[in-house]
Amino acid sequence: MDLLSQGEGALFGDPSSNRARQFFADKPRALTDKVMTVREAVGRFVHDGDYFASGGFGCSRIATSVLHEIVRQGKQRLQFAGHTATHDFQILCAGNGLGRGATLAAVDISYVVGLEARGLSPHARRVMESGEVAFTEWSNFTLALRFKAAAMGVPFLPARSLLGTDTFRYSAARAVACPFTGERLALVPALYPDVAVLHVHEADCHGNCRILGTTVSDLDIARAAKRVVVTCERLIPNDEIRRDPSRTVVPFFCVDAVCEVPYGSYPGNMPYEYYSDEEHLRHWLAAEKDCETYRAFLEQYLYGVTDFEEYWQRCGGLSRMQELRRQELLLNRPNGETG
Amino acid sequence: MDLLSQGEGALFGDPSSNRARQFFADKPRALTDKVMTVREAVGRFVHDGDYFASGGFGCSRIATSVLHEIVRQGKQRLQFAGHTATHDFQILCAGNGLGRGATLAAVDISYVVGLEARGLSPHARRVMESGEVAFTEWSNFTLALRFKAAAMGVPFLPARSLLGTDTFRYSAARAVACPFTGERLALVPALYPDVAVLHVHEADCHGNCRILGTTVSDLDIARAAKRVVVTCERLIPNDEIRRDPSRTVVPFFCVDAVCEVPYGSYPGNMPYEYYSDEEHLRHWLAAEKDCETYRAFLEQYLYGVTDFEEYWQRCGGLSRMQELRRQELLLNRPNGETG
Amino acid sequence: MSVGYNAMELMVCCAARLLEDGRTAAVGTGVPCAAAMLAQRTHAPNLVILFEAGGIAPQLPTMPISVGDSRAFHRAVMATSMADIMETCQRGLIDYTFLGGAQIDAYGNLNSTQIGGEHPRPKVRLPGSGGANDLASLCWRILVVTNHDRRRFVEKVDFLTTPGYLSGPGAREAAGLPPGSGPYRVITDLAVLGYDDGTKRMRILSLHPGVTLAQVRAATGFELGVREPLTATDPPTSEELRLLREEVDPLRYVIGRH
Amino acid sequence: MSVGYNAMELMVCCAARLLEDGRTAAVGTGVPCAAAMLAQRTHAPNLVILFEAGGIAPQLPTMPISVGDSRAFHRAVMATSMADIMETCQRGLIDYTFLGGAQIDAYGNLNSTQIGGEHPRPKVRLPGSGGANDLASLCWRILVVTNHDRRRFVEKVDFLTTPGYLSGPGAREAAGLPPGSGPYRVITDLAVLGYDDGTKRMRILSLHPGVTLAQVRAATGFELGVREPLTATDPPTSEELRLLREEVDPLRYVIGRH
Repeated sequence: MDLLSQGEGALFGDPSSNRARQFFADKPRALTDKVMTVREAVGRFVHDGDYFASGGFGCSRIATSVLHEIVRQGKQRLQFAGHTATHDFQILCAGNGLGRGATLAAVDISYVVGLEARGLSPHARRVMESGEVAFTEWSNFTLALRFKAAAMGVPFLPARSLLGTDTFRYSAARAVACPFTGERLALVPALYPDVAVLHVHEADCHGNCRILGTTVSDLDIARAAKRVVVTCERLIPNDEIRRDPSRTVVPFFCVDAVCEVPYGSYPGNMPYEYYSDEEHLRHWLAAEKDCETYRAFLEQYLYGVTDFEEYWQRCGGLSRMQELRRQELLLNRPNGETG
Repeated sequence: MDLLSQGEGALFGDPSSNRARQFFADKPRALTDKVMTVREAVGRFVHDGDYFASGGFGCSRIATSVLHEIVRQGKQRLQFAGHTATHDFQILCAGNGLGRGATLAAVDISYVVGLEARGLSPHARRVMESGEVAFTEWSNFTLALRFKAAAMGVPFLPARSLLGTDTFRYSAARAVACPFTGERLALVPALYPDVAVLHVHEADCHGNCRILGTTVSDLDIARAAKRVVVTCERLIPNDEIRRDPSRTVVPFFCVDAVCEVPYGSYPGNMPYEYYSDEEHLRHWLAAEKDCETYRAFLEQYLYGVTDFEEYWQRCGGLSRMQELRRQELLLNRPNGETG
Repeated sequence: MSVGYNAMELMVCCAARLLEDGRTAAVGTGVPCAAAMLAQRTHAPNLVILFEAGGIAPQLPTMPISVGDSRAFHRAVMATSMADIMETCQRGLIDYTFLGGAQIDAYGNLNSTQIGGEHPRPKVRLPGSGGANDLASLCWRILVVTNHDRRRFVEKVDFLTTPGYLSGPGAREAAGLPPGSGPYRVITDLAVLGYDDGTKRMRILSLHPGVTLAQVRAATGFELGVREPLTATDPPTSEELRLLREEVDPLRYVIGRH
Repeated sequence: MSVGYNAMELMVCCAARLLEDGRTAAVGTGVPCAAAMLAQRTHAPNLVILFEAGGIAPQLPTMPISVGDSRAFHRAVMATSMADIMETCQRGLIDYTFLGGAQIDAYGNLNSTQIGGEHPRPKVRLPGSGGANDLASLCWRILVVTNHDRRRFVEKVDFLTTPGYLSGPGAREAAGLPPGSGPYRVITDLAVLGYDDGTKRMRILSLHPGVTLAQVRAATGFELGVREPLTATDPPTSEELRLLREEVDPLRYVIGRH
């Protein structure tokens, strides 16, 4: 199994499963009560310089409240996994290039600055073109596999993508021949984030979580990360978790903090709960075009509010949330629910 | 990533992901109706000489009806993954050493001949000590990883077990140093069974499956195998599957046949449905002690019945199934439900 | 464009026709999604759609905005993980994928990472691979739907984000990509293009109604062959247009962009 | 054995006492399960039990017959896959595991594969590793509960199924097994044994009431050291016995086997 070639990208984080084991050896495992506020969770578990990962899919089932709080608390020099990142990345980029230091120092890129069908983020582009953020290239699957390797407790996993491209060349992957078949493979190193955040539908006070709909990479991220902050739409009793253990997708011993945050994925979509607020997202995107406008926008919606509830109150409050719920559940049809 | 050492065990099956891809390229993917009888499914999808894998955990959520049918149809020279195999292995061994040829030709062993707390199977020992069955050693996790490698479409996965033992020496694993960290790892080759069988709680006619309780290795086995026969306690409408897609654990395109087999894991346990029939299992074990007694036992319960329903009718019929259901749901307590 | 339909409608119809019944397609939002939905309503009722965020065989009530939003698994048969979808591609079960990019070269290689500059200091930073590199590596047939101009159809992509045939015949296999997979068709506002079996270079299969060969070559930054006999693209049928406008995209999210 | 308890009851109590509160234990059926349940009812209410088939933190209504049966995830917080449990061990989150075997040597290596003969032609075929090799490789501390006799405690195991300290100091690490993991305690019907930090060989920590050092050595097929001062095992307390008999194993599945 000779090393055939290797990417020249920087490897952020430590893929050693031995060193990760030393951390996990001391991670608390008891069924204790971990409920706290988002402010406390970010204060205790997100440290300057951490490697940070975020669940969901860019603008679906994202932990917006934690992302805002990270920027609001002025966390600095984070490394970040830009795995299908869209609005989550937009939020983090608000901590760079606007006179408050640099929230982001390095990014493992699979997808950033883009907002899928919504366009490109002008401010994220400014940040990524500034030279102040280091980055290495990956793809969605290989970044997902890096989390999976860490979740499995091994230092790498093999994949059949990346090969032959500049994405490989500027990654930190390596190519080998399979010792069993001779097939050429890309090996991707494990990614153990220092801290990760997920937004889920339901969790008990210990951190046992339920997610409805697609799980993207959340199950692997929860297991890969050294510390995990979970926000949930609803706290539920441990008894309800135990009533149907097949529905639990993240076990409590992965989780360090549980925060109950209704509408926690707003303005992103939360499956079965509320659709994305396309109007607010357009407003956000438009505000980014000019730095002064963006500073004022952030002052109004992020720095000038004390918590996440105040944010969504400023975005239309309960009646807006009800409208987004109607859109999600297609209750407005046939008039077109995303107009 | 030098090859540091390698097991001397035979590698059954082909770990090449390229050749597996060629098979999967032509596997049908449409949402067609795949409902058929167990007899038809075994006749069409299990061939002499196939590599065969079986879901569940030995005596829990096993596809007993298919295992019986394989022996009843006299399938020959199967290769088998003895992954936490107990009663399932007992059934397959009934096809060896009793004058009907050899159902089993080779076994990847993690756990065979044992029946956990129930003892050892005398007939399985006779078969495995006869020299007529080839075998290679593995462990539960590494055999699970071999399925997972195939499910992922890669020719191997790394693990941190097996190393340093005779289990490694008589396996077909290989040891390498991680190219990222230098950590020594065992690599285990992908295992793509030719055919696999699973017993699940609910499936629609296309093969979308729901399982309650622990999933053991079933999700990986379903994806790894080239052909999959599913038996289910209950057929449900496709509409019910679509009502809650988060509950589907095996997608239809993995599945070739769907058979509705109530009590299909009997005499094994089916979570939330019925407990194992310890009395019948003791009877089975006792019958194995002597080959003549065992032939008569198999004549009565396996060869002399036309289908699985006739088998459980001979084991006590509906009233016995009701009793096992009461045991499973703890309705007999506090008098002790497994007496 | 002729009266009766616009370029986007023609592109969606061309893409839909290429999808065989009973096959699987990993699609994104927009044109690919519209094409798959149209195919299901015409010749391919058993076409199975998958979205990389985890939706399998959804019954789409409307166009998803994101491949990760809840529309992308509406009444799906399964809502799973991204790794499960990608691994299904890696096992060889997914036939088609649709990709795009800021640049494409004669071998179907795509760039969606950066324009100008040297990595890591781009002139313009684009999103990066996302799932494109994976889908192009792991699915059997890659389709590209894009507008046709010289900025896009270039001799050499500034950054090879996503593999086409790489440097030509045998290059995918030599790199370790699965044998038998690769670029299949490119559908533009001017033509339908394929690849020469021998050289693996892009070539024109059919010209859209009213488009000349010279026009396509002028819009292409590399030498472009032709499969003889060069045919004309069939215009959308009235039934295709009706389904597209009434059922697939009544709010004109996709077909309104032209 | 003294009046008031049998050897199995003493072994279960010894095993239970070794399990620290707030830790995780991957257990099997029988003694390990009884020990973990007793620990939860005495000093370790926050001990978390896992079963390799996928049950996490169940509230056991009775002893499971199989680690895969539905009792093993009764009112669990999660019912997952075997790979998920094993990967949790591999990540380093599981503190204890309980194993057994037909043979054990001075380094805690276990044989559960075959007795006599040469692989692949055994005199007696045993089940094989099952999950034992994995749990012994991946959990931090291995506990063994077994009867004590010369057939079991051997100079060299016929087949090294499951790793103890292999050939001695540094051997696990050299083989690639996770540093810091390894054999911890052996609880028999005669004594509680541990391992010498320097030599990694088994040694006696305490003798059960009424058992002599000579008796233990006579029942052991290898040279067996002693940790000084050699103590006597504390007999079960009346509260331990009450919990064990009334709550943990009222049907005497485990404690009836002695």
